[in-house]
Amino acid sequence: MEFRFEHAQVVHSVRAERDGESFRVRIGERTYLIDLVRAAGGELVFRLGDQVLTAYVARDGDAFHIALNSQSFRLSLAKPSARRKAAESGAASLSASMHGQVVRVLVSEGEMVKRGQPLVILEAMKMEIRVTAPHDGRVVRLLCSAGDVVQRAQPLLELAEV
Amino acid sequence: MEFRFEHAQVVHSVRAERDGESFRVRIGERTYLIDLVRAAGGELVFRLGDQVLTAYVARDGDAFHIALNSQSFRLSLAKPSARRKAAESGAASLSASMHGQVVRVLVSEGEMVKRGQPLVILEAMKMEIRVTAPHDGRVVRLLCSAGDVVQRAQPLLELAEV
Amino acid sequence: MFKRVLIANRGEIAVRIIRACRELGIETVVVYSEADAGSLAVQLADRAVLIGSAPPSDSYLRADRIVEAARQTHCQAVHPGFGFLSENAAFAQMVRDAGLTFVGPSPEAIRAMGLKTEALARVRAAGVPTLPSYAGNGLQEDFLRAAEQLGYPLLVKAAAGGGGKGMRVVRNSAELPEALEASSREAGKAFADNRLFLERYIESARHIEVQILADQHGNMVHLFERECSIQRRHQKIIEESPSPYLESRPELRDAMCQAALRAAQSVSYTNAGTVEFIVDAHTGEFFFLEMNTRLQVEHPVTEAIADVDLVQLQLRIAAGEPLPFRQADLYQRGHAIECRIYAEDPANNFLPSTGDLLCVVPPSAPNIRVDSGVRAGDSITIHYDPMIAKLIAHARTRPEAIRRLDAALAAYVILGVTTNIAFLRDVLAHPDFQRGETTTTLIERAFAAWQPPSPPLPDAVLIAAALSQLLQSGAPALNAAPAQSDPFSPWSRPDNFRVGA
Amino acid sequence: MFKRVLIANRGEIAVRIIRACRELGIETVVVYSEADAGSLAVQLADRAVLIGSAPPSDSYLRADRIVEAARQTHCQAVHPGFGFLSENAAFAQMVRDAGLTFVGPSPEAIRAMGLKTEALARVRAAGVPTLPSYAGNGLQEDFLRAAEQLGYPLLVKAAAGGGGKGMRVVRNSAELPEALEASSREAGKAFADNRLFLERYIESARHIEVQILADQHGNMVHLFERECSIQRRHQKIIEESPSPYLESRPELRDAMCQAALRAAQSVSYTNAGTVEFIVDAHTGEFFFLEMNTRLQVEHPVTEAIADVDLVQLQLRIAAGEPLPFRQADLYQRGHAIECRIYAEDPANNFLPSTGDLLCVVPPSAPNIRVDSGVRAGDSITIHYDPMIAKLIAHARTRPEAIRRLDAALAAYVILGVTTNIAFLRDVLAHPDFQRGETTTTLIERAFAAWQPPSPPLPDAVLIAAALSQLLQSGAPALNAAPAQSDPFSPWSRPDNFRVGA
Repeated sequence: MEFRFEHAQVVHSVRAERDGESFRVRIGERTYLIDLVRAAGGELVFRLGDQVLTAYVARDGDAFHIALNSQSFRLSLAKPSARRKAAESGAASLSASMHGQVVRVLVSEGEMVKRGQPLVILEAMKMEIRVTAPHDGRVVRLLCSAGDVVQRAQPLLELAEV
Repeated sequence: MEFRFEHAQVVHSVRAERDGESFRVRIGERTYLIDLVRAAGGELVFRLGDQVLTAYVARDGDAFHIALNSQSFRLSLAKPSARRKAAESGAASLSASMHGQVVRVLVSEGEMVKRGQPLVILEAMKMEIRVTAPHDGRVVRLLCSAGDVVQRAQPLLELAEV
Repeated sequence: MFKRVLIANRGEIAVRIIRACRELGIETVVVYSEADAGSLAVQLADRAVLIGSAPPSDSYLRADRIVEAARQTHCQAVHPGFGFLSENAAFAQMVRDAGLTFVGPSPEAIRAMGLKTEALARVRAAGVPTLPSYAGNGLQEDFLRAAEQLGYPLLVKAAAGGGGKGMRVVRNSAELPEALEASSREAGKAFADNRLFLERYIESARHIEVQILADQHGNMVHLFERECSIQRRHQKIIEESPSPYLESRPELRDAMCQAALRAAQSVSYTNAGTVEFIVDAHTGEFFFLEMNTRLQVEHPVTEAIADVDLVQLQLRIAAGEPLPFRQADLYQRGHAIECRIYAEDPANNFLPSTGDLLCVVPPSAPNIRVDSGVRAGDSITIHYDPMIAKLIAHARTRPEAIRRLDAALAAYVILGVTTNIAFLRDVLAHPDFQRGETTTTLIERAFAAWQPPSPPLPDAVLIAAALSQLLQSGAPALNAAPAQSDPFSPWSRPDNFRVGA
Repeated sequence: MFKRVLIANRGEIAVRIIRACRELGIETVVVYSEADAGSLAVQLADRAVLIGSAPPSDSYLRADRIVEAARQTHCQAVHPGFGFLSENAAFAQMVRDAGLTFVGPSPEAIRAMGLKTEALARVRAAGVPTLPSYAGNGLQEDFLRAAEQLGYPLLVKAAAGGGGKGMRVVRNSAELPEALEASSREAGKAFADNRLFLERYIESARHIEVQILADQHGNMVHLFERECSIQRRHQKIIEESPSPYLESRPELRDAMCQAALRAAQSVSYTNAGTVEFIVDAHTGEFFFLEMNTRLQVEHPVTEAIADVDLVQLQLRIAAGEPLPFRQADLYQRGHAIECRIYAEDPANNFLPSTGDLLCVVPPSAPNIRVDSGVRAGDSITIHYDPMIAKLIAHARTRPEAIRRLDAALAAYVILGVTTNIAFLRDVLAHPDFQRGETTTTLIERAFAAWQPPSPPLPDAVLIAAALSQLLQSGAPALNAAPAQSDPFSPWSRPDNFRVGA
């Protein structure tokens, strides 16, 4: 399922889905594997690697009030009308969301890909992170290969809109 | 609505109903007018005259664990005598197999049904569960309606063999 | 001891009094306004009596209805808490005339200390230093003339008031007329008495007060000081004991405590009271400000360092019991700090933030005390003080108490209204506060342009939002349904109850 | 100070240590078993590492996995809490060998005090009185012969043990063989060491212990005594400080505190420890029982009366800091009482009551501390100690502390398992307890036939049951839905999550 949350005038797209007993959450190009520990009384406890996080979530209409680590945030459910604008045309590079290692490259240069299609699999903090196509397009250039250690924000490949 | 609670081998019959913004509760020959002050988190706060009472209620299957004024009590839902009698005269109640919500009631009181015929559709755990007639019979009494949230083992309707 | 006591108050202090009564085996009756029908105080009291609509003028200030409620419910005493009618001599007299005991000083003592001008004359006669001041007759010309004599800056204060209401700093003669008018209006509204007076204003001041207790048998003790210099707009927000200023000045502490006792004796004071002083941080001079003839909001810090229960002692004294200790038995041990958590926006002139408390999770830790009268589901309304809770940390030393308080503030979850928690944490972290250099101007001096932190949005927050949406939309279960259940979650059913909210 | 500490424990003490670390700015890593995946400790810690399945032998007793977890998470120190590996010298050594700091005494001190026979020899040499006893070699004949010399009644105890495990009172020679066998079995299971010894048993005994603290710079202080005479089956259930027995015997208190310091010095003790004594209530003689080389369950009563944070002090000492006070700075003020709330059935031989905690509402009041590791939705399982919480009341005087504790017990709501709350309230109300005549046999003497109160069913309970059914079946709303919501109530949705529960 895809959710769009607005915070401080910025819309964040979040894809979340079940994956066995866990949840797979994708934010931009970052993928998290989440184990739900507890969900009761507005309290949401989940595990991310060896970190167990506690968030308090309260709904007020379309607004989400969320407290995490001594800070509170106010998000709102973005209106469907605020649907993501298509990325600027031309090729854009997809980058690693965190320091990690390239496990597999699933596409080759020149290949046509569909929005959401996995392109590269990174491993970081013991999680597999799937870098997926943000839109339909063509792989213009591959900038990494399996086994590479990549830095956060390092470009992995270039994808052109078609 | 009439409820029958068993406590220490004694069955207590309690009639409770809305009366405007209040509740009228009759226990034996005693009638109480109750104002509900707060109901959240298992905590039930109600006014009875100028007394405001706080009860904590937790369900465990058919059992009610209730704390009131530093004491706790364990009650259980007694089978309604009407139903029990009905059972003797050949009617048996069909119960919800799990906690869920009644999506549709497909039959009406008095209706003749065939074995295997769907009677009620529940939704639980994102699944539709069809409660079907275990035998040919007649719907003696409907005990739920669409939208109700029902507990596991809560009777949904009474079906008499014919 | 009383069998049943009526509590003529609301919120956290009503809850506090109920708990004290419960430990003493006293039944409680609380009065409440329509807005408070679902309040924690109403829930906890043995009985609750509705006395009017939300505006205090129709409920918590209705002395007649409160006394009538006490009579009808066969109470023997009335505890006024603080605020509302707690310093209203006429109310104390009405309670007495109805044959009930007022848990507080005599109407005479309240009246004497309530009229600031009379109070100043009395304590001055008892040898307690007071600030140069002028008690006006209402004529602006006279105030202006007196102001020139006193010199600027000066304070305009309500003759009948307390708690910062009707109080204004005036820095030159041009500001005075408007200040007089505004203060007069506020005083009239808050105390039904619009008389004012002027007083010398000390720029680098510490607000230090002394808690006293006196029984009806002539015994009187002090319970040391509280420093309440951290104020915003003349409202205390952080209070502590011992005072960091007095820690290195034991003779000054002693002089102030003795002065407090003399002030209280000057009106034959009984029960709990607080003598407030202003201390010139440069000279070490101290001056009587006023005596609060009631329990203080900040009483828990004294309870923590002196191992006393002031509310229980108030009840014992009112019931005629002698003080259970003498001055020599009392001590001031460790360090306690209280901060007041408000629904307000410190970045926007401390404007109250009304709304629903969607989620409230108070901290829980050793030597952390939370006094609160609200919980999730309650509302912060325009009718009452927007205080959510008082958080009190007690430790062996001041640095430990600060760390403890900060950890508790960090753990306090309040969603739905803007609070001053981040602000309080920044005040605690301020070098002046850490060093104990706490003058009354710290907030306006160092925090005038304060802005809340605006951390970047962590992915974990988006994850939480997404999970909550996902769970709510009904994904398949991981496990079978646990046996426990919350049959009353307002989320779970279409029928949500919130009566009188 | 450490940057990150691993907590090798679970439940309330893990939570307690996490909170202490948080105040000190230390990051926490907690290890946990599969049964504790959803526990409060796991939730509160900064990181959590799964180390095995529910049985302690596969998780909390797996020293290897714990040390490995500490290494992998880059912890600098390991806090063992109490129970489990806290008094295991080999574990302390392993921690040390891994280059980490063990928050506790040296392995040598643990070993010396852990072997009861060696401990007795050491402290005897240091001039600390000990009970006539016999350290067995495992042969039943020798035990029987020694028993005749010591005289009955006597105690069979585990040489390696503590906490009442493997302990038995034997009143005549006929009972001895079976007692030896059973204790040996228990000791083997609990401590992996089935050696036993015999000790003179005092019928009218008080259990009084002294808390000590020693840094790595040769400074050592005591923090006065705790009386723990209220026990059931050799398990403490109510602890207090000061001891009512010692209140009128200041010289005895002093002698015991000095003896405790000597005992600790005899093994060059560092960090927090407790020297347990048995006192003959008739003669006033006291005897060393054992030294617990770790934090005690009942440490909060000392924290309350001495204004210290023992867990934080443990961490400071382990980090090499000197004690922040000398003996003369320490005091024992007011009175504190702790009681342990267990999921157990006092009317049925204190059998643990396993099950789900359907509803848990801890009390909240001034000077009430609740240390708990569980909340609603958690389960009490067969795997671990069924303690739900420790409730600690602090007041100026013992009678006030008792009243406060009783009021807090009365307000504690726990549904789903049988608890000892009603039992504890009856113990507090017992005339012997009220008078402070608290010997170790009070429970078996006065409460052997204790039955829980079975009050008649109030109509209000039936009303509550009916209302809850009515609300649940979906009656029309009184008011519009409030804004606040509980999206995760397990009641609200068919998809209930309880992972690893």
